Amino acid sequence: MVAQNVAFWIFAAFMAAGAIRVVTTDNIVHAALWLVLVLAGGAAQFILLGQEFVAWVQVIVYIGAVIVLFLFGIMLTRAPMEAEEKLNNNLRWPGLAAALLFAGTLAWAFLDQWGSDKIKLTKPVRTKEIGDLVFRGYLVPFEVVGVLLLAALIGAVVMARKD
Amino acid sequence: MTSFEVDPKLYSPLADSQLNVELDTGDMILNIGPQHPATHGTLRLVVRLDGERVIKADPVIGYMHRGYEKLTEYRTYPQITTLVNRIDWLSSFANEVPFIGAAEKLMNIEATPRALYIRTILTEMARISTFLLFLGEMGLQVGAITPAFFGFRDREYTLNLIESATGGRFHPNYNRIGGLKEDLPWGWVAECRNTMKKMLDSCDEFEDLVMGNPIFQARTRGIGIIPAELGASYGVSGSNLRASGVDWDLRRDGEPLLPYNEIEWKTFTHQDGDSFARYWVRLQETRESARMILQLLEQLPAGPIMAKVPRIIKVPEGEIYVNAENPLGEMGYYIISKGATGPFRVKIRTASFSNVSILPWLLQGIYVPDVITVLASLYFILGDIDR
Amino acid sequence: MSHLLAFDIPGGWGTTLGIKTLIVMGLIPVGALVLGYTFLLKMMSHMQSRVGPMDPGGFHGWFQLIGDGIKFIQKEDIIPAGADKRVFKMAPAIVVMSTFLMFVVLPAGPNAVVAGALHKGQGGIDVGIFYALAVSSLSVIGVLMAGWASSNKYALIGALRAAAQLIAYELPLVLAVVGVVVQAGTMNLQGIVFAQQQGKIFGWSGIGSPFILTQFVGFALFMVAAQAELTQPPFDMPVAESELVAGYMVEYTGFRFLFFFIGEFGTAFVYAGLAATLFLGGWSIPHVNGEIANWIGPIVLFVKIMLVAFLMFWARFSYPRLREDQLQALAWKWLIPISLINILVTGALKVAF
Amino acid sequence: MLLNQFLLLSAFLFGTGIYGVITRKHTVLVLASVELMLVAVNINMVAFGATLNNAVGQVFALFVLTIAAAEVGVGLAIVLLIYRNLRSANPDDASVLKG
Repeated sequence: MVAQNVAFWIFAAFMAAGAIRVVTTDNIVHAALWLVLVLAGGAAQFILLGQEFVAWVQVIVYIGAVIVLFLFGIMLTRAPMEAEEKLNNNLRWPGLAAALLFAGTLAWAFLDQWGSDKIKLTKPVRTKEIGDLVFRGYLVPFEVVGVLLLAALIGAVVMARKD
Repeated sequence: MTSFEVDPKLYSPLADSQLNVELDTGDMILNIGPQHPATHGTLRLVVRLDGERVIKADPVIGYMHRGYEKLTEYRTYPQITTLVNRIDWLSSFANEVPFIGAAEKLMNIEATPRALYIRTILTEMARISTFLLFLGEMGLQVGAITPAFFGFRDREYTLNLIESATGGRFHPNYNRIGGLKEDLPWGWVAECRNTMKKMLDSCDEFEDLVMGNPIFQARTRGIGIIPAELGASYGVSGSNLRASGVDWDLRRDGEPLLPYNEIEWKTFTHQDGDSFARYWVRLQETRESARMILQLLEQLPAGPIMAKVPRIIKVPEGEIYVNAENPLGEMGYYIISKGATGPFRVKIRTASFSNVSILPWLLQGIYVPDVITVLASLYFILGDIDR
Repeated sequence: MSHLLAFDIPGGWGTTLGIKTLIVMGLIPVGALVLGYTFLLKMMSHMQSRVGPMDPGGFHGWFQLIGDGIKFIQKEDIIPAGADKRVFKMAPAIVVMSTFLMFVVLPAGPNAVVAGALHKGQGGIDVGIFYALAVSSLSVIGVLMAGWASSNKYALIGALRAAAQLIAYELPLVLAVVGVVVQAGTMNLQGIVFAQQQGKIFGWSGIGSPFILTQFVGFALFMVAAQAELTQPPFDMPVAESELVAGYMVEYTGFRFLFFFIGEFGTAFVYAGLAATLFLGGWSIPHVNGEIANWIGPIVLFVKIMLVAFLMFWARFSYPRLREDQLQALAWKWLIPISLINILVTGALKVAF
Repeated sequence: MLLNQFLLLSAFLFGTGIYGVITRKHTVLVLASVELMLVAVNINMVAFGATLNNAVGQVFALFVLTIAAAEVGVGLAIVLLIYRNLRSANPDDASVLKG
């Protein structure tokens, strides 16, 4: 378990640094690229937890599509090459306070509730199990999500259309 | 559509939201050229884009201006042929003929029949070599690389023929006032006949490979439509105009410099006026030119290639305008002579200059890839625009 | 000796990892060069009556590729003054990285697969093909980075086109594979190969049951979508040299350009390998099992890869380029509906039989 | 591995996301911050799933991912619409309806 722990902390460090850069950097495109780092780190954490499928879904959906959409949107709205100074408004301290408050509360709750629970990984989750779960136990949510996606698709098309 | 011209600070957002704007995501000014593969030369197009749609296109010419009209005033007539065959460098032989014809008309000299026939053959050969390049190049511009190499390969055959007859591949300088520099080499006629049959085959090949391709049709049909009247009023000529359905060919309708009326041939027109029509018309004309050459070779008269011409050529006073159907369209020379060894003033009417003048109208509202299709299908030579 | 091929390398995970890394790092450029040499230089020259690439070095122009390599390496590495330097430098590496990652799951024999635990022919990652498609989408990020960081309008347009195109064609690519996955009952590439090797056509096991027979629609969709993912003609608008000069690669020179080149051909190699594995039975020959399969597997796979790559490059040299809107129309109006119907039919038949 | 490692990481990411949503002035960046929060949620779910040794956490994470994709699609369409009309990607500028 030592190796996994080392890997976790390396990934976590990268993710934390990336997340901070996402919310502080002055260059929009750089922010999106730092977000890639965070998301890739997230996928790596999932693999550490033996949950392969969701990790690669994260890669294909988030990195392959969502980030690309972000970059697409940024570039369509005239990506500036040089850093912009006005990317942050003057709510820095209230924002920081809110974030600290929330994260602090969460951390306290977590530490309080699951103080030293350990994750015991026996075997990686096979894709088959997920399929069974989705199409047996969670069929209704699955359908609902499908309808939601369709609605989002139609909505996006309607909004982006010419007239 | 024109929201890009308005300063966003000057009007309220609400008013703009009622405008029926497209997915207008910040327009961008793109310089296509002067160094860009699609402009085959140094044409510059300043294109204002909204996404990939062209709002406005301005051709900027003059990067290749070499001042030939002025230079001719300081040269003698025989020297000028070397200049004018550099105007449209792909069909240089065809550039010489109207100029020499104009000088001959001013001097009242008639070239010998054999010389006229050989001029016709070589003019048509220049047409074939130009159009072959077009047939391949058009494929290249819409993304297929293979036709370009086929075009170059087949063009090589005609260039070899031109070289073996005139000594120059690109700039023959073969015409003299009253005739030609020298006669055709031995065996040339048979070789030419073989090559022309090859050209007929290669036209079939292009018909299959390029014109029959569904993607090519999808890319060219309905793109860059020139209405017949508008095209004529912009001065578009040659195959571009015939592709819009105007049956006008100076080889038949103009004052013939060359014996086109002694052979059987026809012109081709297309109703659509789009890029595909221009390709179609040029392909048919290539084939027709090959057939014309085969006929001319059959009827090639014997005899001298040079008429009686004074030693020192002085063109009598007068002025004349002679035009001819060049591969790119109507090419004309307006010559004013004051009786010296060189002309007093020469005005050159080149086909490409008029052909590209329609570009700002033609490019409005189409996509960037179609700009390239339209540019390729109009088929201009930069030397022919800038002179 | 066969341990080496099976990657059951004695000596701990460090040695194993090192050797595997070396193998992947070596194989992809070699694959890219083989494809580049065979198809880009030789086949293209024959198809187009080209003289140039047939000339250098004497026999069939064998020196051309080496000469190209030398040319690329000795060129100056230019970074535009207005470029975002770090992003600009990183972009080609990301594109190549995605190719390397894809290659990892491709099995070349019952035990010869780089990634994953090995248990009696069940090697490879459980989500195999899904993993390959997921990491293949990483290259889009590299392309967008390259296009944006070059601070060139042509590059930006090229990158935007690439992004739109790659997103649109990832869908049919994944959906085309779903048919195969449904039929094989596994996403593991090794499992898919075994399903084909041990399959029977109406009780006859002479050629196994390559999925190209039952999933021909899927194969066609996969090839079209892969062609688009590779940005090859007729889907090469992102690099369209007659419009955008070279699209997102326009500012790259020398070694970094070579990276894109290797990425392009390496990805073509891997996609051909995936198509061969998914539809043509991969490394397997029916009734050839056991130790010997580890040896002839790579050769069989290579032959199949070359066959599929031939198809890819044939299309590449024959077709003109579609326009951007026509490309999107093709993806959304034709490929995706067809692939959905394909999945539906496959699923129905799977349940029925 | 401790469960808390993952939970604390997710708490940190969530906090960062909140900070980003509050301070960022570009709509796309606000969306990116929302993505940070969603990733934090996903890490939580997957970690709990791994602790309980089943795939339920993963399934929920998949649903979250799907919804995130839908959200980004619609969100970016809205951003482009706002940009098209207001020439600005700042969410504070879209205040026409505020009265």
